[in-house]
This record gives sequence, structure tokens and C-alpha cells, in this order.
Amino acid sequence: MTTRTTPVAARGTSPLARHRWAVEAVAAAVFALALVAYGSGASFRQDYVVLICTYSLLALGMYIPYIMSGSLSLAYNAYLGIGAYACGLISTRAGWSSLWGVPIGIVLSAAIAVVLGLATRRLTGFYLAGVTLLFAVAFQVFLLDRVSLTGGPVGMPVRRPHAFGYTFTRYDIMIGAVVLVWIVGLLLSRLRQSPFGVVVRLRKDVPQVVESSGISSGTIGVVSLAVGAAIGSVGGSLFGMMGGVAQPESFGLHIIFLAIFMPLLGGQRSPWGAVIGAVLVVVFTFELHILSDAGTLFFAIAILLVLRFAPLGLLGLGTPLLRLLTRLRMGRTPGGEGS
Amino acid sequence: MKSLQTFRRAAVITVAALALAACGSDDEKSGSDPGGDTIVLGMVTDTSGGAAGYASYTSVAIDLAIKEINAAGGLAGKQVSLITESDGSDTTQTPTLTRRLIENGADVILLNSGSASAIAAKGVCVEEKILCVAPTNLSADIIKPPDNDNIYILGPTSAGIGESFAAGMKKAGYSKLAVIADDVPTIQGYVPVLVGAITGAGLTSVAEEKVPADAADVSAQIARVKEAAPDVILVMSLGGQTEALVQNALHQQLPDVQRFSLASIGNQPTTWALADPGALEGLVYAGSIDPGNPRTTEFAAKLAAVGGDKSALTAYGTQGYDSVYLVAEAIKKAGGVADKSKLNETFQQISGYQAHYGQSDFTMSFGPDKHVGSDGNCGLVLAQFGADNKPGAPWSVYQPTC
Amino acid sequence: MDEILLSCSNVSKSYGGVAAVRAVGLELRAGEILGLIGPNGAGKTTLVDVITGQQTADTGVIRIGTVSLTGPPSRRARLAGFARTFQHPQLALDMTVRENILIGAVPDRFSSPWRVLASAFSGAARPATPEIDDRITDLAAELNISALDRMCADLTLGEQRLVEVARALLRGPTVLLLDEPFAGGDPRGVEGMIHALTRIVERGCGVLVVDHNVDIVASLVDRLVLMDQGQVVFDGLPTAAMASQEMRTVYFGSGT
Amino acid sequence: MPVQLWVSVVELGCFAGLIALGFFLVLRGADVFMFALGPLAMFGAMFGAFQVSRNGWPLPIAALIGVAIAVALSGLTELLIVRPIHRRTGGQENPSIVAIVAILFALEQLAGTLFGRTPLPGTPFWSAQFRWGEAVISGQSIVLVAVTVLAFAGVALWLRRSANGRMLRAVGDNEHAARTLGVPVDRIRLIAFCLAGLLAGVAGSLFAAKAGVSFTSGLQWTLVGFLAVIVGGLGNVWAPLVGAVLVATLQTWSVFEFGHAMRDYLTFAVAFLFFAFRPKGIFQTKVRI
Repeated sequence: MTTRTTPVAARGTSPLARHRWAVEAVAAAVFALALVAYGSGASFRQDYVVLICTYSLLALGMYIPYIMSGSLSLAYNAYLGIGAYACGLISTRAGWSSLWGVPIGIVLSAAIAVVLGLATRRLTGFYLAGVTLLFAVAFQVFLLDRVSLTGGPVGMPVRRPHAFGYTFTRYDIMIGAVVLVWIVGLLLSRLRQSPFGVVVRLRKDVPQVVESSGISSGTIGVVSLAVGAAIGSVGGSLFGMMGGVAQPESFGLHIIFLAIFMPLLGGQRSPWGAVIGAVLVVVFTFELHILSDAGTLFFAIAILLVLRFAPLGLLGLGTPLLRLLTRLRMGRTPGGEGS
Repeated sequence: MKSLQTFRRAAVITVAALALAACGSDDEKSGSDPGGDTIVLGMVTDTSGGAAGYASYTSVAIDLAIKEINAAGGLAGKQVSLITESDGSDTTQTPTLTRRLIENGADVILLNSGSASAIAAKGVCVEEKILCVAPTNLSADIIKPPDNDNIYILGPTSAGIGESFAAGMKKAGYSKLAVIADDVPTIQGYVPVLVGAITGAGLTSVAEEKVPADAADVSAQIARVKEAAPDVILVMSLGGQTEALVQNALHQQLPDVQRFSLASIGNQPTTWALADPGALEGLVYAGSIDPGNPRTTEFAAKLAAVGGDKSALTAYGTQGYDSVYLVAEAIKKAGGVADKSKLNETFQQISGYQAHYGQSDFTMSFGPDKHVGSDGNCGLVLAQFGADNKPGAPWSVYQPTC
Repeated sequence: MDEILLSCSNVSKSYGGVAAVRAVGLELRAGEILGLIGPNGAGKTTLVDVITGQQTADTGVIRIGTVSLTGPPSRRARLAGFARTFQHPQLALDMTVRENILIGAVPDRFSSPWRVLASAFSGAARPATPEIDDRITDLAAELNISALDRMCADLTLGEQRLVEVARALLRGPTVLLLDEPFAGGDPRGVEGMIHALTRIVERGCGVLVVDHNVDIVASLVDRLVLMDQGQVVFDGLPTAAMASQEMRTVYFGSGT
Repeated sequence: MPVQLWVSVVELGCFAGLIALGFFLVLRGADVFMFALGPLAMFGAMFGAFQVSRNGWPLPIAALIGVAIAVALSGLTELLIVRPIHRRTGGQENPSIVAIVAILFALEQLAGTLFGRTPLPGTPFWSAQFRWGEAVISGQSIVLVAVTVLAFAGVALWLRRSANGRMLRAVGDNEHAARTLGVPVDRIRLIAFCLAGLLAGVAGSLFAAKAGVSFTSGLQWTLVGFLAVIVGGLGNVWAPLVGAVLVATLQTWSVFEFGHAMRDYLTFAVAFLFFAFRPKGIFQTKVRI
């Protein structure tokens, strides 16, 4: 019984319980406020902020299935597109508020994710990536080709959402988008630490353990995909409501590449890495005038550098930097030999 | 340990946020000079996407017109300057970039990208109440109500092209039409308009084929067209590789069937080079250049003096040139750009403007209900390619009239 | 105490013509620790894999009580109350010891797609699980695992095996299958493990231990099964096994 | 189907076959699906087309340098990106995939930035045209077919006769075992990547003459080759070619029969069905599931 004393002292202070959610929530809120402040300037900046939020939701949608669960199911353009087109269809065809498109998009994209997930459940790695890319191509062709449903290449208008007689302005949508990203990011960060998050992350490295613990690894995978697809679909809805139009070109394969790279660039250890990645994408492609057309190229190079030299992403760079700082400080205090 | 990590993460996020906020406020100071001492034209162009092939010709002519105006003393006592953004024909970016131009001080917007881009920018033009002119776009959707109060195109529209083609095809005695179109939004927007006008004139459409814009092989589509046995074929594309691929295949597979095409092929010397020798011979296209129009030849001489590889005479150039002079006329009459709604009114008062393209009696007028400038279809010239793969004489069978 | 928990009859498995397990029969009773020994390549790990469903048998039946076991490993683990460890420890190296152990405590939250979805939502709402943490802490103390918040990449092989055993124990199994738990372990770890095993056996659990360390196994188990070339060659009391002709043949070459 | 369409099938099949042969080599030699081969082919072809059309270089020189660039880039991909990441992660699959996809993306963007984002025309090596009944066959297609047959025969011979070729398979099957047996794994992997780059470069510069090349062509080419590998399998050197011709037939026929959109639906459906019912392709092979 003596052996027990040491661990008991640590009881109740596990990282799961101890995680400083308040700190994280406040830090993210500061970030969100900064975004809103930026977007309160020139009106085109509201487009950028919503684009950042759309990309953030896309990357956050991929966070559970891809970063945590290790599944390279790539048909994310479809989920995003479904969100946007659901809002378009419901507002132009049925004449309802486009807000109704959000739940419809969530259910529809989650359902498609489940079907695709079940159909590809035996595939991993390159083959899963390849087949889901083919699905992504087929989806975009579907948008272009089914003119009666999707409006074809010119797409379809998405009306400004309204509720209780109030029509939301671009600024309102921007605020809503930022708040949404804040909430989803925070929830995912908590989810990651929860038993569900732990099991999903174990599935990535040791699927056998998940199975032999009595948990169906396939079910975990499919549920992760469905949740991710739902989050992506909300991003698509936002994008459609802000731009006022849903067009096939917005949901091409380039979206998928961005979605893969954003969390890696920002850092895999936290969902906020995905958000940071999204900010960088928008800054690289729109705000850096010096780069003009080469913005995407610099983004691609940045990705390669991060993959090769900083596998933990930009958030991960914080740790060695801090270590370096403390080492410098410690080197200076004893005897001042550094001077 | 863990809490330290959390704290560190919070710190990183905060720093990033502050940095972002900082660069945000930074931007606000630069740019925009409302009421400054120049009149700023903002141009949405395309340097990298589907419309890049022709937008550059327009840009050169717009530059030329602005230089001329400034040399002659400017407008309402102010010099004219130009700021641009390229949307790469990506319509998701167009509204944002249009807003950015306005934010940076643009008083008038020139939409020099694909038709789909102009449609995407339409909402911004109306919301911001700024005069928008799309010089080269043909789609009537751009100026269709609602939300069309201050957006204009020069025309003739795609409907006008359809009417001219219909009349020409009918006169030549054709009855079975096949259509091959690429799948980019701008072109797909034209398809129902043109085909509707032609079938409305009594021809039957026996085949309608789509070609992906980056197609490597079109033989299956061509085979389907061949099976339908048309006696006239209409090819619609933004030009470039796709157009050449289709024209080459048609020349090979259906050498005896008359072909029609849009303005793009007539205005893109680079596409002519992509076609097999002789593959374009006899092709009729909806051009806008009439060698008999004295204003056209005058413009051609000025453009040639500018030099450079985009100084060849094209309809895109003349339309860009005309759009600047149209805007200039409205600004002169309004006495400046300070009053946006007055500028829109004076633009609508333009009447009988003698254009630098089309047949020599072609004029443009605007009005509250007339957002297409062309006064009739004589802004079009149906021209025919010669054996040397270059545009030759006007089509002898039919020419549109006003 | 001699109710039969798990029985295998006539189980065979071959890989591309090479028979790894040949017509094996085996029984595990409640409250019993059964040792499975044999040289490398005797088919011990394959047999465990076939029982838990990581591999499918070519022939034969595996029963839990009277019910025949089929399907994927997760289904079998739920039906039979299996928990197991692996010959090569299966741990997520960039996750903490605590996180690796945790999964043993939560399988009932993931038993159907809807419950998985529900646990995703409840996890986002309330990530911390103090009651599970307490169970992990107690178990770690019993097994002499210190520093639960270390990354698994920093552990020695013996410590990794301890973590695997903790994970399996936390599941509260009816049948526990341990594949080489003692290899590379230090005496304190082995001692903790043996302590924990005796405790759960008293509760009526059946334990199958595969190991090379014949001395530890022989002193721990109630019964010893010897495998060679895919077949069971001896099944009986440890003392009898150690003295048997088969033992000598398998481990020391020919007869005498 | 009209005869002319069969000409298209042969052209597309040979092209996709060359790309698929590249996939085959890297899969065999490094157990990696080198998705970046399509963009490599595109990059080599864009370089050639750019130098010929803008700078007036003679075709053979431009094409040769284009192919050399594709080989070099493929080798550098292995040396600078794939191998270090493969080592660091202990051979995990996902990091390698993401790295290769990142290279795919970077090559596209680099080509777009260097050579422009408008399509460039390819130039045929042999511009003669032959009439054969209803059909017209271009000299360039004959060159493409000849090169394809030579390439496949050459690779088949190399795999059977040369020491490196024989070791290639051992490395892909079990890298660890091959290393312990003293096979120079690093060298074999590098050879596989370079050969694949060579095949892609040649395929790209030959095919560009047919329809030109733009910076977005690469991904399409990758997907066609991927499909050819899925259908054909890896059991035999010639399997990718058989798969490629079948895929080309299906794609051409579906457009002819149903119009343009059906091609992409069917393409996805075929990939799907093959994974469901014939995961190892037509020829016996290993496909990881």
C-alpha cells in the first residue's frame, strides 16, 4: 500500500481536468475581436473575414477525420458545396430564409459522408485519397451538368438570410461567422481532450487497440467523417450567404488541397492550428500584393517547408522558441559570463 | 507543464491577432482618396484566367484612351488614373475585388473580365451605387433587372449575335444546327440565348455538345455531331486551345459543313496559330471590325503607334477604348465624379455616340431602360476566315443592319 | 470455479500454404491463469489473434460459453469481454500514458453509431472525466506505473508492456489475453502485474499468458499448454509440464 | 463506335499507360503512390511548349530539356522531401501522401507562375497525317504508340534482366527485409523515382502536341493514370497498359454514348466497383486494403 501514496497526490489534477479552458477561450476571443476589428474597416474586408471563417470551418471539419483519426477521405468540396447550394435552393426555389439551408446542408452532407465512408471503409492511404478525389471530380461535374437543379456553370443566387422580418447584412453575417468559428474551434479543442477525442486519436496510430477494446474502428471513422462533413457544410452555407451566389467554380479540387494543408501549416496539436492556417491562406492569396499571382506558389512552398522542417506546424514552433529563450535567460543569470 | 503549454498557445494566438489587427489599421491609412485631385477608374481584369486571352487587348486600349484624355487636359479639370485588380475569372473573388477597388478610391468601375465576373460584380455596383461598364461582355444577364440601375454594356449582346446568325443561316439556306460549346460559365450563359434565337428563326438544333475547357480530346463529341448530320455548326468558346482543338477536328471530320463561331476566334491571333493549316478557312465569326469604318482605321493607327504585342486591331481594343470615352462624356456632362447618381444620369443621357467598331453607321445610346449601348446589330460584322487562317473579307451572304 | 469461459476446437490457420496453427483445441476456465509457451514460430501469437479476431481462422470454432464467436475484433471483444495485449506493444507514441490507458474505461460509450455520436457531443461539452481519471490513477499505483503524463515514446519496453496491461485491466475483462507481458520488464513491474492478475482471477476472470519466460510463467499459472509447430503438444499442470518429455523435445532438441 | 474514336482511345490509352507505368515503378520500388507524376509530366511539357512557342527554341532541344527537368524534379522529390519524411515517421503512409500532394500542388503553382496560366500549344514531332478509311491518324499518334511500346518493353526487360530491376520488387515488398539483406534500398528508390519521372516527362511532351497543356492538366493526368493502375493492377508490367486502354475506351465510349458529364460519373463508378469487387485489379497483385 505504500506504493500508492505518490500517484494519489496527483489525483484530480490530470490534464483533462486541468486544461485551462478559460485561457484558451479568452485568447481565441481576442483573436476573434481582432478579426472583427479588421473587418469593420473597408467593406471588402468583410468578404475576407468570411472567407477566413469559411476556410477555418473547412479545415476544422477535416480536423476530426483527418488530423485526429488519420483518414484521408478528401471529398470536402462536396460538403462545402452542399452547404452553399442548400441555402441557394431553399431561398430561391422554396422562397424560405436561406438560414434553413444550414440544417438541411448539415444533414445532407453528413448523410453523403456516411455513405461514402461506408463504401470506402476498407480503403486507406493512397487508394482512399485517390477514390475520394474521383468522387470530388464527379461532384463538381454534377454541379456543372445538372442545370435544372444547380443552375449549371453560372450557379444560383443565394438570398440574404432573414429571420423574424429582419434581413441580415453583410456585417451581421461576418459577426456570425466569427462567432461560429470561435465556438466550433473551442468545442473541437475540448472534444480533442475528451474520451471521444482520445479514442479517435488512438484509431489513427493503433486501430487494432481500438478494435480489441470492443470499439468498432469503422464506426468511429464514419461518425468522424459525418461530423466533419457537417462542419464543412456550415462553412459552405456561410460562404454562399455572404457571396450571394453558389457556383461550381468555388467548389473545385483546389479547395481540397487548401483543406489538407491548412491544419498542417498552423499546427496539428490544436484545432486553432487549422484556423491559423486559414488566416495564412487568405493573407497569402489576397493581401500580399507583392506576390501577386505567385501567392499560391509561396503558400505551396511554405507547406513543403513546414512538412519537411516543422512537422508540428507554426503553433509547434512556439515550443522550441520558448525553450531557446529560457536557455538564453538561464545562460545569462549565473555569473554573467555571457557578456 | 500542460498549463504552461496552454498559456503559451494563448500567447501565440494573441500575438497573431494583434499583428493582424495592426496590419488591418495600417491598410486603412494608405489608398483611398475620395474627392482627391484625380478621377480614378477601377478596372477588374483577368491576367491569369479564362478571359486573360482577350482582357489584355482591352487593357492596352483603355490605357491609350486615358493617356489621350490626360494629354488633352483631363476631365473636369482633373487627371484620370487607373487602378486594377485581377480576378483570374474566378467569380468568387470578383465582388471582393470590386469592393477593394472602390475602397481604394475608384469612381467608376470597368469590368474587363468574363461575363460571369460581370454578373458576380453586379450586386456590388448597385449596392455601392457606382457606375459600372463592362466593355467586352455580351451577356444580357449582366444588365437584366432587378439590380441593374447603374451597370451597362456596349453590345450588341449575345441575343444580337443570335439574331444575326439566325438571319444569316436562314438566308444561306441551312436547316440543321449543331452546337459545340465549352463548359466555362461565361460561354454556357450564351448557349441558350444564341441557340434560342437561331431555333426561333426556324432552324432545328440536332446536337448540343459540351467540351470541358481543358479537354485533351474532343473526338467523341465530334463523332456525336457527325452522327447528327448537321448542315451548319456553331462553336462557342473563350477561344484558345479548346477552340483550336474543336476547329481542327471539325475540319478533319466534317470538312464540308459550314462553321460559325463567336468573336473570340476573330480577335485572337494566338488561336489562329494553334489551328492546323487551312483548318479555319471559310469559318464565319461574329466580329466587330469593319475595314470600311473610318473611325476604326483611325483607332488602329493610334494603337499601332503604341506598339507592343497587344497592339493588334481587335474588337476588344475598340470596345475598351470606347468605354473610356463613354465614361468621359458622362463625367464631363456631370462636371465631375462627386455626385454618383448624377454621373449615372448623365451616362444615361448619352445618345448617338459614334463607336470605333462595327459598321460605319453604328452608334450607341443609353437610357434609364436602355443599358445596352448598341443601336441595332450593325455593331456586328460577320467576317470569314481565309485559307491563311486569318480573318478575311466580310461574309458575302449576309450582314446585320441597324 | 471450473466453468469453461473460452474454448477453441480444431482451430487451424495457414498463411500461403504454411500452417501456423494446426487443429488446436484449448479451454480456459473461470478463475484460471493458463500459460501458453513454445518456441518462436510455434503459433502462439497467431492463436491469440485468431481468438480475438485480428486474424480469421481457416477452420474451427471459438466459443465463449456456448456461443460461437464470429465477426470483427470489436464485436468479439464486446461479446466475450476480451481484453488483450500485443506482442509488439501497440501504443500511440505521441500520446500520454494516461490517454493510452483511458480507452480501456470507455468502450460502452462507443457500442453503437448513435452512442459514438452522442459521446462526441458530450465530449465537446464536458471533456474532463474525473471518475475515470481516479480509476486510472489507482490502477497505475497498483501496477507501479509512475508519471501518467509522460509521452509513451519516452517509455522503456517493459514500461510500455505495463501500460498495455493497465489498459487491458481497466476494461474489466472476463477473458484476459496477454502476449509476452514480461519481456523486457523490471522486477517491480512484473511484481505489480502478478499482483493485479491474482486479484482479477479471484474475481472469476480467465487469463491466458503467452510468454517465453518459462520460469515466471510456470510459477504463476494454474495450467500450462505447450505449442510446437502450430500444434498443442502438452496440456497439464506446470510441474508436470516442466518435467515432461515434450518439454525437453521442444526446447532442447531430441528426446532423452 | 466510329473508327476515329478508336484512334483517340489508342492515343489516350498509350498516354495514360505511360503515366501508369511510372506509378507502377514507384509503387513497386518504394511502396508510394507518386501522385505528383501527372504534374511532373505537365511541368516538362509546359517547359517544352513555352520555350518553343515563346522563345522559338527548336523542338527536340526544348523537349529533351523538359524531360530532363521532369527526371530531376522526380529525383529531388524523393531525396529532399519523401525520403526524409519517410524516415522521420518510420514509414507511416499518411505523411508521405500529404508530402506528395503538397509537391503536386507546388508543381502546379510553379508552372502557373513560370509559364503562365493560359494553356500552351504543344508541337508535334511528326506532323504528317494519314487517312485510313474514315479515320485520320496523325504522325504524332504513331510516335506516341511506338514510344509506349518501347517503354513498356524496355521496363519489362529491365525488371527481368538487370540487377537493379530485380531488386526493385524486393524493396517495394518489404523495405525492412530488403535492407537487412543488403539491398541498396536508397539507390533503388531513387532509380524508381527517376525512371517514373522520365516516363512522365516523355508522356507529357508527346501528349501535349494533341491538345496543348495548361498548369491544371497535371491533376487530370494523375487521375487517369491512377484509374489505369486500379483497373489493371500491378501483377504484371503490362497490366497498367491494359488498364489504361480499358479506361480510355470507357471514357471515350461514355462521352460518345451519353455526353460529357457521364464520363466523370462512370470514372468514379468504375474505381468504386473495382475496389469493391476486384481490389487487386485485373491482374493479380497487391493493392493495400
